[in-house]
Amino acid sequence: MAKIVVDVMLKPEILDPQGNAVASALPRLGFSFAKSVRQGKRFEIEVEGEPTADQLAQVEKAAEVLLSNPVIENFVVRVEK
Amino acid sequence: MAKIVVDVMLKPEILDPQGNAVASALPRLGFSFAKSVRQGKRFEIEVEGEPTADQLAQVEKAAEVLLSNPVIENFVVRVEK
Amino acid sequence: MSLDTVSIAQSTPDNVQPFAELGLKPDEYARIKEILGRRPTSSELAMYSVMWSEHCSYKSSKVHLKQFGDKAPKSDALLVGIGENAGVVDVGQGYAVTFKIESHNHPSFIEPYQGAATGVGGIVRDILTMGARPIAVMNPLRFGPADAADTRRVLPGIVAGVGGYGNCLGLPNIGGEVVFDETYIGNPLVNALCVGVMKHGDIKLAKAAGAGNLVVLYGAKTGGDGIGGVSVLASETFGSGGSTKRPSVQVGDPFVEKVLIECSLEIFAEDLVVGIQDLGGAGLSCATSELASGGSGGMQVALDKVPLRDPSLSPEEILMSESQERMCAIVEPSKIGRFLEICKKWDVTVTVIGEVTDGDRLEITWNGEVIVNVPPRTVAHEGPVYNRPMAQPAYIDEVNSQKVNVPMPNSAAEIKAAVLKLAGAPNLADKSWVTAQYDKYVQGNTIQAQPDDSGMVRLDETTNLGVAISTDANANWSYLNPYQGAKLALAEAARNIATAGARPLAVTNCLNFGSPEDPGVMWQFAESVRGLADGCLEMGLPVTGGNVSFYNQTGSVAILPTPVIGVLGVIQDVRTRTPMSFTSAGLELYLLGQTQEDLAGSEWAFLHGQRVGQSPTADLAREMRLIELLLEGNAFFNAAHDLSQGGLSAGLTEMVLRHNVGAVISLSNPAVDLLSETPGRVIVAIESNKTSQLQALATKYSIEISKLGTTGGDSLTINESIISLSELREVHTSTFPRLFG
Amino acid sequence: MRVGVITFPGTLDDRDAARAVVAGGSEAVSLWHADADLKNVDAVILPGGFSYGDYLRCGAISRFAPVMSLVIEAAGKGMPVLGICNGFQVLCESHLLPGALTRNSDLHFLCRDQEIEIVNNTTAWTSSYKSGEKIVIPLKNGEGSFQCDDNTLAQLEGEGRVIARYVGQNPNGSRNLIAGITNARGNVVGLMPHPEHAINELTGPSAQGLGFFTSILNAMVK
Ligand SMILES: Nc1ncnc2c1ncn2[C@@H]1O[C@H](COP(=O)(O)OP(=O)(O)O)[C@@H](O)[C@H]1O
Ligand SMILES: [Mg+2]
Repeated sequence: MAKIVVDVMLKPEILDPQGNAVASALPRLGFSFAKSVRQGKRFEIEVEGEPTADQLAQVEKAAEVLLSNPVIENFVVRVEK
Repeated sequence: MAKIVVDVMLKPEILDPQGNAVASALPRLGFSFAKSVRQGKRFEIEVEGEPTADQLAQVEKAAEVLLSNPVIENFVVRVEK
Repeated sequence: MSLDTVSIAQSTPDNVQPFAELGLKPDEYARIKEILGRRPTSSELAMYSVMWSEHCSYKSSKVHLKQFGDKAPKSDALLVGIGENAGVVDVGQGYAVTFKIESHNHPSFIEPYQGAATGVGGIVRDILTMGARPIAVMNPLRFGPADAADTRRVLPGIVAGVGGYGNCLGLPNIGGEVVFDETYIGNPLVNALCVGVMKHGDIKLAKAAGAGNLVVLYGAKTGGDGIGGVSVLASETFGSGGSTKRPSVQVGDPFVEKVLIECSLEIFAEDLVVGIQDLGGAGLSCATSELASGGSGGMQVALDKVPLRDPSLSPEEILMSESQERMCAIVEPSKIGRFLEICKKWDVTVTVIGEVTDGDRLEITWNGEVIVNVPPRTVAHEGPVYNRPMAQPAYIDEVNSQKVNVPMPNSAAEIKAAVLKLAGAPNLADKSWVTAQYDKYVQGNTIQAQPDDSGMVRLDETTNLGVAISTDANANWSYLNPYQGAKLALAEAARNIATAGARPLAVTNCLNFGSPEDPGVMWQFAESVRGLADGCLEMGLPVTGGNVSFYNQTGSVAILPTPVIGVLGVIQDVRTRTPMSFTSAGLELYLLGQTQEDLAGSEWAFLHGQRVGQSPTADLAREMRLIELLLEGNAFFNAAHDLSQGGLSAGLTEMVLRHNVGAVISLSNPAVDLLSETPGRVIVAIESNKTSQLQALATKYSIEISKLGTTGGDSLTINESIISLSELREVHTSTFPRLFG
Repeated sequence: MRVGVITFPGTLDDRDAARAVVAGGSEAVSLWHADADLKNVDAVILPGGFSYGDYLRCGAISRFAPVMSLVIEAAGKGMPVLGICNGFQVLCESHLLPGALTRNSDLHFLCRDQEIEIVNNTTAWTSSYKSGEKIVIPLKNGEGSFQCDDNTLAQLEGEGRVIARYVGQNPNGSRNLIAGITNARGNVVGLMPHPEHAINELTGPSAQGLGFFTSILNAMVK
């Protein structure tokens, strides 16, 4: 079944203490791959049936007013199979 | 530039108070689309150049030991453009 | 953008500069040119503009705040007075205590969680900077009406932000206020107080002394946070954006601050710094200019050495950045090795960015080119000073001439309804919804916290020496009479400490007002300062520091004048404190002080939409006698509770609910007795065989006393009105959960 | 009797835990997260706080501290280990204890005096209590909701490894009102509320938390 996913990330210019904490923990554990880590939120929204254009528009709106804080965060809405 | 993304979600059987809070706030704001909402974490990892197979394997490992807690969470690693 | 250097500034005197956009007035800009003998470079302009903003320079308030020094009472306790990051007082046994209150109002309106969080972070660094270990925080908060949409937006975030930051630092939150009024819509007040303790010898100052000593920046890396935040956020123009890529909000990292605290305390313990300054508003501009100005004046800084989170920042932006969790220390070269080692232990980023010179100029370079060359004093301490016009606003005579006209309860049913109405009113209802989000136990020294009259912490586990702090404001009274309002708030804060048995010692204050460019607001401000300065002189309490927050207004409507007064007191043995309520039946309840018909500015009048009449007049000599009575009575009082907002009705409600022990009260004039808010009153509970002792004290200090009733039972009974504790509790505790979930 | 108290960056209740250890009659020995030495202690406490800011997940980063490998090894040999609040979270992340501690069900940090019932008094840390004894100690956390799968829960209950339960309304959504659990051997205990903040009535709601710190003496005498 399809679900609508909203990814919410701090804007790039905003300090991300959590991402930083992860980024500095990785090398201590021997992982060297990361140049930087940002941590955000992922919302998985289950809808009845296949997501419709109208639902997606509603989700966009909800992402803007509820799921994200536009002062410090950006979001992306998409459908995931 | 490509980045590696790790999505971490609570296992379906684990209580998700944050997702529930969102799910019950939505109808109060007039949004009726959601059957259910789950809230998880999204990590965006920036690597030097294009992600290699070896890096991805390392990220899998890091996701398993650090980024997620296998007792309560599942994760997915992927490359995003 | 090309680099604007001092030599370019010299050769291009006529370049047009955006001083107005940066908040500088033409004459201020002209003065900068006069000081420098040329146009400022863009970096210098950035520094002057931010340091000469209202927030940093106190240009509108300075002429008034001077009174705190001019009228200062003689105090042997004062070790460091106004002018440093925070004042320091001697509390005995070799201990010194530092405390200060600050505002973070506008940032909390824009981003409630981060605004409140970084407000806590900032005041904690001020305390740390004095060389002290922070030991507790308090947060007086004010919001629009409890059911307003704006309040529902900002309150949960602000409370979570205060808790999120303070809890993570391990600082017990021991008190504060939550008050609602229409005028705070769009202007929530987030005031944050921190208290810290050290030994006398450990006091640190913001001074860059000793040529050749190193300027060391340590803590978080510098990002674009709050660039222009100080001048933009804290001025009338907030809301109009600057560069879109630069965040106007600062984000806090409490973990980094916690580590910074422990790291700094270890550095202090080994005596590795000559001077130290936190980076708060105006960031490096402020820290470098204040340190240099506090010393002999000479300092050289290589700005390109500053570790950046965002490599795209320009030198001007680096100078103005308000990234949190940073400190700047002056370190002798022989001690830098150990300094770096301690930072390494705590995994704290540390960089030597410059050195103290024997000149008298602050010189900042960028990759070798000089971009700032200024006399630091002109930036930090000799900013513009305004004697702004002020005039008593027209509303004063109008409201003062009216009389409060509200329904007064008569029958038993009406009395019960009035008590319940007050018990559930948002301003008086149980605040556990808020305070349960704050850790009050951490550090294991908390003796009193919410909902006690004051917060109290133990300083020494062996001697049981402790301090108590209370913050108070009564904006209704300040609105009716700002001079009296400030005095009354001072008296209330002092009384709140004395009820527990602590002797008031020193004062801090946070003056929250509307626009200083409005002569009426300026008058409210001036009257408040005058009242506080006079009050402190009368009570013998020095003002050790504080903060001014202007421009708290929406359009032409200013917030109520809200001077929040914090009083700190000392208690020799915390084990002897008097609790705010009783735990057993059969005690006698007495009212200290006489009740007049003081309904002006009362909660009862407020609940009926009235803010008219004359505020009470503070009688501070009497307040001081009452304080002495309380301190002496501490030896035999079972409980003592200050009466303030909501009068006797609220005071009794809080006492009976505290330990679920009821009381039977008889009042001759119940309506006025319950609802009036006459200042200088306290309820005490004593064993019945202590009556003559109380009588003797009352005579000695000439304070009127009257018997209210007896403790016991499972209801609050007032004459014929019987209010079961369960009903009272339900009303008192359900308001916040109902409003905020 | 030497009881180690570990400090991670961001630990807050280490001095409180040390004070409680002393009040309980033992010597408190401070251990630093980066230490590669347990300094000959007889037992270890992982105190409360926000180690590494509680970023990512509470306890997730601390679990990798050098000192933790020593703790894991010693616990395997039967050394008594008590994790309080954040320490409990670290023990779960380290898999010394099953389950996980997640966001409080009402999503708020909660600090209040909490009644709990000691339901297993046979562990190294609870033997001073009577079984069924009810005590009031502070609870203060944002992520104190104990969660695990049904099998684990059945196993914990079946083996009597729940050591304390919340009394009355569930404060955080923990399964079966679980406030604390132990490992199969009974030497490793995780507890969400804070006994170290209840060692006297002056600074805590009671002195009833002291039992955790006196129990450890019995454990050693045995
Ligand atoms: N209302 C006030 N009462 C007394 N002192 C004040 C008041 N407002 C500001 N001050 C003092 O002025 C000085 C500068 O304040 P401020 O710039 O806020 O310091 P900081 O930048 O360290 O927070 C401090 O010593 C502060 O205590
Ligand atoms: Mg300062």
